[in-house]
Amino acid sequence: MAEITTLREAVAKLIGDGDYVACEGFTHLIPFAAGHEIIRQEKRNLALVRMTPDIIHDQMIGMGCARELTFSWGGNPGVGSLHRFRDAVERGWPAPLKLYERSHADLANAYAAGASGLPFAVMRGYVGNDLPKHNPQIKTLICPFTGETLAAVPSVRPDVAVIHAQKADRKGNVLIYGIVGVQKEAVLAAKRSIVTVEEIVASLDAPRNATILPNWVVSAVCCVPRGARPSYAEGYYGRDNKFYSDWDEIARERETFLAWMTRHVMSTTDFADYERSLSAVQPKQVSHG
Amino acid sequence: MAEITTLREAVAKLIGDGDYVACEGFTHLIPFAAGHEIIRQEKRNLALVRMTPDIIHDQMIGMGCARELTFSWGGNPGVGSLHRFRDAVERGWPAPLKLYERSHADLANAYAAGASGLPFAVMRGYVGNDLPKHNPQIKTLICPFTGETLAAVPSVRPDVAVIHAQKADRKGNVLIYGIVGVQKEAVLAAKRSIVTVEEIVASLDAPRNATILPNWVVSAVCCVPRGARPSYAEGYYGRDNKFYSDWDEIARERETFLAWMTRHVMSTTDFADYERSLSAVQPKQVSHG
Amino acid sequence: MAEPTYTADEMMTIAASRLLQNRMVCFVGIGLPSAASNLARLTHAPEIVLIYESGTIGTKPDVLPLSIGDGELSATADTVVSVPEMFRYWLQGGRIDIGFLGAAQIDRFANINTTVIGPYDKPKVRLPGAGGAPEIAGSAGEVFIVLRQTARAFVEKLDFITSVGHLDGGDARKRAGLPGKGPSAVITDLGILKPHSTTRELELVSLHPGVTKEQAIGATGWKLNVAARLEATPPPTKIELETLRALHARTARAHGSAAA
Amino acid sequence: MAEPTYTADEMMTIAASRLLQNRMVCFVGIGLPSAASNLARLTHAPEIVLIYESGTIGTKPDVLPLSIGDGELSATADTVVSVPEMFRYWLQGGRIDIGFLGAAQIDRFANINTTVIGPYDKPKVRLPGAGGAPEIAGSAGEVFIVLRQTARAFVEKLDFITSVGHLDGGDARKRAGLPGKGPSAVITDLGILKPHSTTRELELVSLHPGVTKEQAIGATGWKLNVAARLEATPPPTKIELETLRALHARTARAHGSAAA
Repeated sequence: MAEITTLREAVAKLIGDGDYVACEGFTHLIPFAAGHEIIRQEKRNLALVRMTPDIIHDQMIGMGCARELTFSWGGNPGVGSLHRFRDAVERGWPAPLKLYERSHADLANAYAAGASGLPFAVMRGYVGNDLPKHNPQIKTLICPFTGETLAAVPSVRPDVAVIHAQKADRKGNVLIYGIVGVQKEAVLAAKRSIVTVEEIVASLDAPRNATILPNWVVSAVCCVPRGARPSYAEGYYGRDNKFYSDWDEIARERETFLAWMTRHVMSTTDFADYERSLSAVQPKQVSHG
Repeated sequence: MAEITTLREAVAKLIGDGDYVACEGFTHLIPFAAGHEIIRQEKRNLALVRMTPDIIHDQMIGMGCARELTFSWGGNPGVGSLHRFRDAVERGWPAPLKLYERSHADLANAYAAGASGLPFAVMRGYVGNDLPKHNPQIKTLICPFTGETLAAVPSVRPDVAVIHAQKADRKGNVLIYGIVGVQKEAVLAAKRSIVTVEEIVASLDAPRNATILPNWVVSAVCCVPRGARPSYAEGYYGRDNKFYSDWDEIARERETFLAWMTRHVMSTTDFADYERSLSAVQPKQVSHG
Repeated sequence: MAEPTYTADEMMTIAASRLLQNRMVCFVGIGLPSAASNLARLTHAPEIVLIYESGTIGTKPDVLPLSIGDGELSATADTVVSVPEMFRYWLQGGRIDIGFLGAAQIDRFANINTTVIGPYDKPKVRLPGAGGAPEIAGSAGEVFIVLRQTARAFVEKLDFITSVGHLDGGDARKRAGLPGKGPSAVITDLGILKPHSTTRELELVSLHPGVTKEQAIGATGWKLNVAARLEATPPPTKIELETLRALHARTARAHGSAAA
Repeated sequence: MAEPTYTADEMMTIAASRLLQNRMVCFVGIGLPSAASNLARLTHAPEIVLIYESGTIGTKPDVLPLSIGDGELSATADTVVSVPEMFRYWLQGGRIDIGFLGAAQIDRFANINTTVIGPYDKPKVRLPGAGGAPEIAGSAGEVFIVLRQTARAFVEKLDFITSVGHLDGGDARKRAGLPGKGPSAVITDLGILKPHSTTRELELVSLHPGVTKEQAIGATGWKLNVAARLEATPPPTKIELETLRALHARTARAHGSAAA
């Protein structure tokens, strides 16, 4: 049953060192505030999984939270590389990062299989592809009806799923709309879950077949307005594209990265404090203040 | 690309004798008008599939349209048996009916696998159950990761899917809401599809993540107001429970069944005419006129 | 004692409803399980989560549905999902505490038949079939079963196993790899049966008021074991009875016919 | 001739857009494919159905998305589905006519690398990885690929096959059991390449205005075959160019920075 609590308490209580952690969001609703709190609390040795690791994963990897990453596309969308991710993969800084690389179709199926309580998913994919040579998790099986060879991939069943959503009601029922990605599957596949939301309301007033996570499948609901920034929350604020392009310069060198993280994340107490810290540097950057 | 046409033309053009036909609806939005048109056009030798065959399947079976039925629950909900179904199974009247019996979880997975272009679905089920002894389609496979034995069931991929929905726009895009059942999966799993709708509107005005069938996955859209009766259409009319309980008496004997079908279905030209015929008999039955 | 009078069916429904606890997540079969579940929700378990296989989650119907997909279920639900999602993410996903089933026939290990009486290929009676029950029986955390107790329904040997109980007893479920614990209570119009702690054979643990041990044994097609400490089911309270009757009356009015 | 001047990138995008026909169902990659697809929609193919892997179906963005899941895609879509549904029901389900991909590297059989330059375990350059491309390349009815033509991108041998084209040529795709027909056109800033009818090796079939055969050959890391009948790509029309530039200008204004 969802507890409505602070993000600090939720991360302290629900995420342990060494956990298998899915922070999901497909461009939309990326849980930045929760990622920062993981960094702030110096979680270590995490096995991270995300279809599209971007800046928040660059930050967690660069700050030494991760030992491995399961993913299907890692980059700064529309901008270029993730420098901290590449530094970890190419030069082992600040620590080696073991990769389990898969495709979007694979991970989407694998989350759905996890949510379905199955140990694996079946899909048509990976034919002629080099990924199975480097990821022993990708296997094949034979259809017992047609004899066709199909790909068999292990479910994703994380210890903790972390997502951001538009709103929750006072009982902790969560509503997500717009690009919903794999967030529902991630929460249902995980043992525990943290959902940050833009606001907590008296009633969700959701349309009939809306994407709802009932309070009894969520561990903690935390009200963190703008908690997806620089990503966006449909109905609340747009994507801060400038932040994404600025990040390229900040993260390119280890020193500038560490200085930025120390100043804005490690030296701040929560996401609101982080936002104040950021806006003090960039008073004109109205969009991300 | 969906053609907006009459139900008579759609059934004539899209359903052939011997076809594998899914008419779906889970209590809600059952395509009665389309089922009547299949009977009226004397389609023969159909392989029918439906999770919950009820009165409309009782009618198709009793009128000799079907050679086989794949199903998971066959009855008159809240009332009792389907007498025409039982007569076909128990006494081969009007023709023997070959049964492929499965469970709801199986058929739901099998439609989803069909929609996903897969030859089979994997599920946890049927352990200790007698159905696999009588349905050779139900097999097992071994998880290549855990060694667990799971059930493997063939996809449902019909020639034609037939459903009823609330509305379509003038381009043939379809909106379904409320209890959506397996209708989306049935349409996506099928080679061709017929969708009857309550009304055709200028704009669907659907909420963001609504269940929509774009016009390019539907073959024919037919405007048939009240076309789900005696089932119901959320937002339009309620379930005609009296018709369901009356049906028990009508269908109990072959003679009363045939007389009723001849008078109200075979002697009428379309669903509106059927409704007029019905209301002439039961002037007081406001709910199903 | 000025106890209100009540029918055996009312006692059965009320006894079943008492086993449901607040905040449990309950996957509800149509008919008797639906009445008992909603009675629990309207009395001692206001936050029970009721789920029907039609895809309605957290539904709070004001009247009982006649069918598993009535509009009343959809209109009062927290959300409505597709049927494939219901069986994949919610049932097989291990999200259900209690599966609540009816049955046509049951055996001593609480295996259920809802498929055929007689041989499958030449049935004496063709029943509706499996529906969602096989996987509810397999995957729900535990299972309650509610049906009227007669020697025709409580049989020595089932003609067909549609939904597994404790298979042939003992740790058979565990050995078969079934995720849920299986049936933990069978509630009838005569009393309550529960599986023995090691053999998993059903034994009579409670008798409803006015029912004798001999009646229950006589209404069972196998030699029914009786628990060493046989309890007496408390009679319906005034609130339970009034709530149930009001529910049935509302249902009858809404459906324009006799109540279920 | 008073032809308007234009860049090689503009010619590439316009040439790519012309291959898309009205009412096609197109699964669109971000970047160059997205610009070409939306240009087609805004010019000759108003009813083209654009699908992005974020779950947006039938989207009609007024400005180009920077990322695959921008709000602009969601707000203008016919419907938005989950990412698992997108890959299961819509792509693997065989509903896509055209998969439209970009690439970092390509070989003579239109196999694509977007994973690493150098050895996988010790990469010289770590690229973003597969994303949705492998299964788009496998399952879409056919595939268009758009990328700038250089000897570093058009290589003799890929360091990594991320998404299959025609494998090692001939009927290799069919033998491998891949459902889609694979790449049918590669559109570059120099011209258009198509697979040979039997060998499936890419050959140059069209040159953009002002580009020589030798330039195209020089920008290819393998010995590029040239079709017997080499065509000349018609230059951009005024409408194409104005529409593309207006689209980029709107995009730049909306994103508050330089256009993609």
